[in-house]
Amino acid sequence: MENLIALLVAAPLLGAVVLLCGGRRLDKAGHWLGTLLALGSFVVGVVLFLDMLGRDGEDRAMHQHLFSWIPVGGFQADVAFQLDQLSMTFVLLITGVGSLIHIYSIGYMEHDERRRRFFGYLNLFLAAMLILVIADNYLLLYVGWEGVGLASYLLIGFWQHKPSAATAAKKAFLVNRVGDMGLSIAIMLMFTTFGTFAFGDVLAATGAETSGAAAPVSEGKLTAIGLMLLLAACGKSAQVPLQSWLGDAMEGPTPVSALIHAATMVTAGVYLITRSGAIFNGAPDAQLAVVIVGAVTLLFGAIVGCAKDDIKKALAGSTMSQIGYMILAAGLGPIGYAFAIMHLVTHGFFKAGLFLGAGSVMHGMNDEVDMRKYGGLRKYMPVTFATFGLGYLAIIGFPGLSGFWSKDKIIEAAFAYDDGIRGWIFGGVALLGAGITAFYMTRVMLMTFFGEKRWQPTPDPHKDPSAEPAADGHGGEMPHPHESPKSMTIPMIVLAFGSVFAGGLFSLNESFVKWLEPVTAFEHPHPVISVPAITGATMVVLVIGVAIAWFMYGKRPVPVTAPRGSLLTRAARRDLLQDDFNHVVLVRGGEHLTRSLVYVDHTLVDGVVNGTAASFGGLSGRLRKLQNGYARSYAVSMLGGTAVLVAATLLMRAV
Amino acid sequence: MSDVVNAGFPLLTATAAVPALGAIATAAVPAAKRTAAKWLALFFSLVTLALAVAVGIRFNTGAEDRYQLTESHSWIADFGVRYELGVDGIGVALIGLTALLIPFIIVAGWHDADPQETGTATDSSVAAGRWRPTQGFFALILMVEAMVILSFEATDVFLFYILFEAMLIPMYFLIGGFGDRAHAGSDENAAAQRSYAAVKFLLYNLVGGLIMLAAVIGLYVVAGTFSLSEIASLRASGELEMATNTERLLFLGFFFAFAVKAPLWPLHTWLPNAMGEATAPVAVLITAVVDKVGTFAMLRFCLQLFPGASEWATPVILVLALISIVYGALLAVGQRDIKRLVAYASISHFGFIIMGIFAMTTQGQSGATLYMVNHGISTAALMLVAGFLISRRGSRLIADYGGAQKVAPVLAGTFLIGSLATLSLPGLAPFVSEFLVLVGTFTRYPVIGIIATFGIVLGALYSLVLYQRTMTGPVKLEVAKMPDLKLRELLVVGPLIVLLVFLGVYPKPVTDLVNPAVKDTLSDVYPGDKTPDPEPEVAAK
Amino acid sequence: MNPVNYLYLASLLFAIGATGVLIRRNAIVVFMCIELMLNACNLALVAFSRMHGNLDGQIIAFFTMVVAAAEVVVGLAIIVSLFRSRHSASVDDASLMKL
Amino acid sequence: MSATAVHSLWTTNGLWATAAEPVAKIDSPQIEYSLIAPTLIVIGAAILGILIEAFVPRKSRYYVQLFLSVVALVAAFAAVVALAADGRGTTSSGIVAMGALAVDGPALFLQGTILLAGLVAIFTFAERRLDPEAHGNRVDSFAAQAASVPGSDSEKAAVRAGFTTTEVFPLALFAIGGMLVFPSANDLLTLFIALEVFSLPLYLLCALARRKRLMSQEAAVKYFLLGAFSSAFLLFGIALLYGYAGTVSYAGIADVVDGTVQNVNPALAGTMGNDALLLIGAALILMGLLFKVGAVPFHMWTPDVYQGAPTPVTGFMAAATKVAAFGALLRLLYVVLPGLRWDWRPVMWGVAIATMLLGAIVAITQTDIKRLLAYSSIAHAGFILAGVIATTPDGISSVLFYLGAYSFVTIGAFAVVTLVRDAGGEATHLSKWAGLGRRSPLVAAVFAVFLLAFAGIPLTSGFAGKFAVFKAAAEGGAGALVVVGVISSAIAAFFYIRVIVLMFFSEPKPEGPTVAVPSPLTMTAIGVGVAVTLVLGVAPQYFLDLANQAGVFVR
Repeated sequence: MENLIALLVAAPLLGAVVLLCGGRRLDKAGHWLGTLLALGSFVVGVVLFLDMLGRDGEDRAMHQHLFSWIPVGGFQADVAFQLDQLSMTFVLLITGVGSLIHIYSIGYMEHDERRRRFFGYLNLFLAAMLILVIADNYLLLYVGWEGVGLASYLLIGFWQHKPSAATAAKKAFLVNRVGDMGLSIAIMLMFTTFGTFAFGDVLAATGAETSGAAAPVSEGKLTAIGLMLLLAACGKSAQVPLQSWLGDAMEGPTPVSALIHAATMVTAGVYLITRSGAIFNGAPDAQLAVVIVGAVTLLFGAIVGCAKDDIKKALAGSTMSQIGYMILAAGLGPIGYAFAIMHLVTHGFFKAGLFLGAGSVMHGMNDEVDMRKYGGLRKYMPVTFATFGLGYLAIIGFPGLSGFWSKDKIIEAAFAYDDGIRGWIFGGVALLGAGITAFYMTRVMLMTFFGEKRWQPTPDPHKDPSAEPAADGHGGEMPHPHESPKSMTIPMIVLAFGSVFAGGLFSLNESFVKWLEPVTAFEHPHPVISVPAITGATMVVLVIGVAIAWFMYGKRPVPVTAPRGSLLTRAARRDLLQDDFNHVVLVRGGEHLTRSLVYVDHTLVDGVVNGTAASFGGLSGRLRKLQNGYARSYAVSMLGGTAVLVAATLLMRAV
Repeated sequence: MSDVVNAGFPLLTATAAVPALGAIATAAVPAAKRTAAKWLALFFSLVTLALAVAVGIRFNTGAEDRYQLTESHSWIADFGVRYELGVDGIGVALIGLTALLIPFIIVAGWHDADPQETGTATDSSVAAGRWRPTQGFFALILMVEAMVILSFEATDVFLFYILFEAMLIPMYFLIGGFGDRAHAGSDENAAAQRSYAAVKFLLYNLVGGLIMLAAVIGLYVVAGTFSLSEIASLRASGELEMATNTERLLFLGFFFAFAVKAPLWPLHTWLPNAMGEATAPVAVLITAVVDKVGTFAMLRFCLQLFPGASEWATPVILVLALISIVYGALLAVGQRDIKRLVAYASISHFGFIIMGIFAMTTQGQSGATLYMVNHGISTAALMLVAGFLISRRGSRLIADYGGAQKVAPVLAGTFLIGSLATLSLPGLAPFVSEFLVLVGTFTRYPVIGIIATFGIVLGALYSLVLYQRTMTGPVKLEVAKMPDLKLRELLVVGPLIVLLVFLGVYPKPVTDLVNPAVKDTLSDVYPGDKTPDPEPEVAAK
Repeated sequence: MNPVNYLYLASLLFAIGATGVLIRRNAIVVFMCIELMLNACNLALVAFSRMHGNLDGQIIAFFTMVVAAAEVVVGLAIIVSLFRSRHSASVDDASLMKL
Repeated sequence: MSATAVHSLWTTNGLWATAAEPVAKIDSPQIEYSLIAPTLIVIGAAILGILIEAFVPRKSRYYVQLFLSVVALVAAFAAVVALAADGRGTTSSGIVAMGALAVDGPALFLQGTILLAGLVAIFTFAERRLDPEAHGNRVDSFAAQAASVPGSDSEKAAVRAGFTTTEVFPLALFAIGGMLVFPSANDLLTLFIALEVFSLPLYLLCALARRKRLMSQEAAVKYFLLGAFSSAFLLFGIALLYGYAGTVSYAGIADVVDGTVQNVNPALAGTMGNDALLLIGAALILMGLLFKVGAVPFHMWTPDVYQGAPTPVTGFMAAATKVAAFGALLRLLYVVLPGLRWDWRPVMWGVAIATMLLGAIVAITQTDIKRLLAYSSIAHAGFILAGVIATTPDGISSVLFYLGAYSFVTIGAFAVVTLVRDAGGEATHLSKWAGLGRRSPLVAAVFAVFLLAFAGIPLTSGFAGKFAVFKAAAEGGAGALVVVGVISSAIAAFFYIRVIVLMFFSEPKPEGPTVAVPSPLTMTAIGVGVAVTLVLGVAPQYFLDLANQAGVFVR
């Protein structure tokens, strides 16, 4: 069985290599090959899953050691895989949703002449993401970590001829690199502290520490490692302060947004923190930091989501905030890990579904993304409407749907952070977030599918007509919305099912928690107020949120051009000025720095050398003058020289 | 060990002699037979590669004696100079790198030295065929290869010094004589800049070399011999007593020369000019092959001859290396010229190498050695593709490009992989070495290690900015008709990329080769068998 | 008489000759000054020879005269040819080559 | 005065004691002719050359003279080799000719070097293919008739008549003869005579250029006046030393200086105490030799004379004179004045440093190739001085080696200069050398080799020599000198490189100079230069051994 693990990665990797090196002759069948390999990987995953279920909780984890990677002295890095319940959860999510989105893309990218490459990139992403989640040491995880970064870079910038896309891709990669810095520093710290960075050893060592046993590691070290890991998570999962790239990442094709920037990659941070639970358990301060980051992002994303008119950006904001929930949960320790992962999975379903829905809408609307130019689409694309609606209900946590189960648990856990003020604060934040979520999702729903048509002829000036091949030949016409082809709707339906039932399924006598317990450990949260009260409160804020949204966008007609809006709204439209800050401080500052350095290098560093050369030249020129051609002056110098010679000799004797 | 081991076929000598002969043969080819000269040069470089492989096979990683395949003959007894050769793992790795890259350089520069129709063609002597640039070009490349390989093999300080200096001359003619034709500005302007770059290169390195000469003489006065092995035995038997200050002065003399060659901030300014003005293959020759002699020499000579002084100087050198890393990266961001950008990137990378060497840990030095190899390959890949790009558009300015990805996807793809290697993406070779260097530094000097980690962000910055500006965005008019990579060019880039991936996934062969040598070097600096690597707080289970 | 005085005299003559070389322009005169210096040397030699009571100094003096004669031959030849081609025997005019 | 006192001139220490009672007969001085054969051969050939000038018809003079000089030089060299083989340089070296000459290692080594250099130089003297034929007869680089006024009818007539100044051969032979004596002179008188014997012919040779005669004559005048001036100082120094020691033989003076002299007579006792005599005298003699070496501040004649003299003569002077002068300098410092080491070493330090730096720095801005080489020769004098100062056997041998290596590079370089010509004769202005590498890669490459040797790039003789000298200096405790030397070589490298850049990397000018195809004579000269440069660069061991064996002065 173990030997199958490598196959998980091998299949999509093969696909990537073949598709990217294969050349044009693969254009015909490339997308099918890619999809098949993704599905194959999924099948392998399922097989392993069933095999895993066959064994009982403790020895479910599987290992496969391939070869020794970097052996240098004490530094022993291996290419080895570890498949335990946590990894398995991710494997299924990634390959499952991944396959669906492959299928979806077949239709969505139909008119793109570079579809083969697109699928190659998708397979590359799958491979990298799988390496990330089944690596058995941090360095190999790092490989996957940057691998998904690369895939995301390639896919965001897939339409490279759009400068905006290229810039967004670069931005994403750079911001992620900042996070990766954290990860590599964390690995170095682990190496210096434990002499290794394999999950087993590190976590065992820290585990021993936390249980007060032998081999004590200073809490400070653990905190440092924890914070560095958090930095990494922030980068990958678009958490404040490294969240700025996610919004721009929406430049990529919609399936990419669905798979990478909603369902899987952006959740890698959550995986990292959960995986490193033992370390965080030993470092409460680091945990607090995690919780704060989660809480802040939760609100940040939600607020941004409220203000965006671009449907994908609105969803991106929501993604941010949902991941905020997960991070928050992961920061809570054993009471949160399981719920974080659970929300991660359910979110994977409904957010992917929502994005695919959005994609379907855009597909029908000549790639219009401005929700103010939608309206009343429910008649024209019923399937999209239905699936999108279910996803909507799921995310706002409508009772009985997936989001309800997972998010409420997180809110409870937040209230249980500790039985003091903290519990109230973070519980309150989580609760508030639920309300805002309800508001902005309702807003999206209303603006898109209800109200009167506000369609505009495409293309509108600030968009490159040839931006998406689907728009070819539609230039300047009124959109005529239509339901998308089967290849696109089926995945949406499947995901809709997931977003409806997954949560309930997981919560049946806590099956999911039990499933994860051997890996993450689990304690029952003890909230500061009773659980029913929390549920009730959640329902209340939910209703309030929906109501406000209905009053603003349901009752009143939605203006096609956005009103100026309040200060907060305007700030939120610009990602709460975070980008402006980056631009002013980092970009401008950087440019000035480099420019001045270039100057310094040329004038100072180089100048010094050239200066010496020049000064020698000048000296030479002056000494030359002594050679004035007059024999008698030569004689003078001779006589003088002799005098000096004699004097010196006598002097030598004198002293 | 000196006299006993001359048994068997002098493989090391042969490895250096073959390209030397090749140089002579190539130079002798009559003017009309330009193509023949090219093939001849390629043939000899391939034979050299085969011999290098043979060296790698004959080299026994397990053996306990430090230098293998040794040869030793008396040469200038009066100066105490012997013709002593021998390789350790590091030497083997670098010889391999050199022998590997030269064929690619030759193929990549296939047409770089064809006489131009304009310019000198009118000159009578050209018609008379006395002026044979093509033959000269390839002959010089082979000559450089011979000297570099021999300098990796030399275990006699004087012999090394001679090669270290002598290799400047052919390099000088390569830079000054065969400039990049894609030059902004008039021809004479180009010629002026080119000879400026060549002279700058030569003078910087000559001054470094002369200062080293003083130190070499000083070493002889102190030690009375130039043979590494003898010096080692003298030190072991305690007969060699260097006064602390003497040792430090001598160390500085040596290190200065190597730091110029490497190049280390602030002695770096010759590199951008040289790489900018030279043709892409020659630029690769400079940064991927010749400069490695500098870093190699730090490892082989500075640490072995002056362990105490090396340890004494470490903090300063580490700081300089750190500056090189950040400074080089920042300047790379600020460049307008593709090749200068790559040059500054190389400066940043040399910073990493030097930092790894002087971190004085197993990881650091193994990483540094690995880095030399990987940097050689990755820079070669990036620079050569850049050269192909430049040769198509006839300009080195980044601003003149844009959207090339759409018209020449293969070229763009290879260029991207090159860039990714430069920013040391995991899975590609440079990542392994860079991470090893960082870890090795971090274990001993955490702060420096952390600051150096910023380098990976900056690396990503300049690599991606370069890719974005040249390859993406709307297609520029001049770029629109740009052809994709030809077969010859693909043959150059393809193998390099395969190597990058292979060494990124499975570097074990190289690390196994290098580790023992590094252990020996470290045991020079830290006498006794205690490992210099700091122990982790917690013993892993 | 104290032989040292001869030495002083010789030195004086030598100095005079040297000064002449420096201040006179005419090549011939300059050359004569050099001859004066040589003769100063001769005086010194002879004086010392007398002091030490061996003849080495005097012999050298004779040789010096011969050498001086030879120098005259060569020197005049050169100076004359220079004079004929420039119509001036001034050393300062002969300054084509400088810097 | 008794006749025996005359004797005392030829003997190492005055026979004052025996001079009292009268002697019956003068025993004739005993001369070991075989041991001074080289000198005798050359001088004899020179005298024969004069007779040839007198009696052989003009047509055939050139060939006869050339033949004679070559034969003489070869024979002399053979004699030197024979002596060396006979162990005269090492085991059985000794003082000959009644103490006038020393036959020892340095002497023989330098004589050999001078003879070879002279031979090569004679080849360049005899070159007659470079200048275009004048009125159907080949011409060399010497004036048709030195006596005739430049541009005058008589000159034209002389040219038309196809006159050639074949006197150059005997003159050169005389000079060489003097140079052979100079480094082996073992008393001050011989030193002085030898100096004059090789200087006077050189003055004349300088004046004999065929082209640019005004400059040539100016060079001669300057060289002559300054040379005579310096030799006056030398002579005064000799007088003072004689006054101090009461003898002119090196050994005798050394004894007095060291205070190891036997039978001190009252007069000597009086002067011995007077260090001023000794020091001033020594300083003046040093000055005279440093002038010939071309050391700062006695260097100023060098550029002008090198530029004005006919190029073959310049090469000859630059090589042979330096060798001879350094030989004499070595002997003086190591045999006569070792006792004064602590007095002259600091002074020489200063001179060496000044020479190295000034030579290198001023050369940077030179525009005439011959002046450039002149300044470079000054810088090299500085390097050699560093070896002289070492005052160790290594120092001696390193200097000997350096001189050998340097002289051939120099002659070769100047020989190349004679090849690059335009309408006005040799094109010595640097700007005209632009793009030479394109026009005639071979010549440019050869010149580049010489320049690299001057710059001391490894694998050339220049590097081996420089290394030997610096090594000796460092071991002799003159580390600082080595550093200065290294710095100045760095500066010097700059202008050598500049010339190479000019030749190879700059576009040739349309009206640039042409490269004349020389006769086998010059080819040999250049070929020998290149060969020696490379051999001494790659495998110097044999010659280093030679220099080592030769590195001991007899006293």
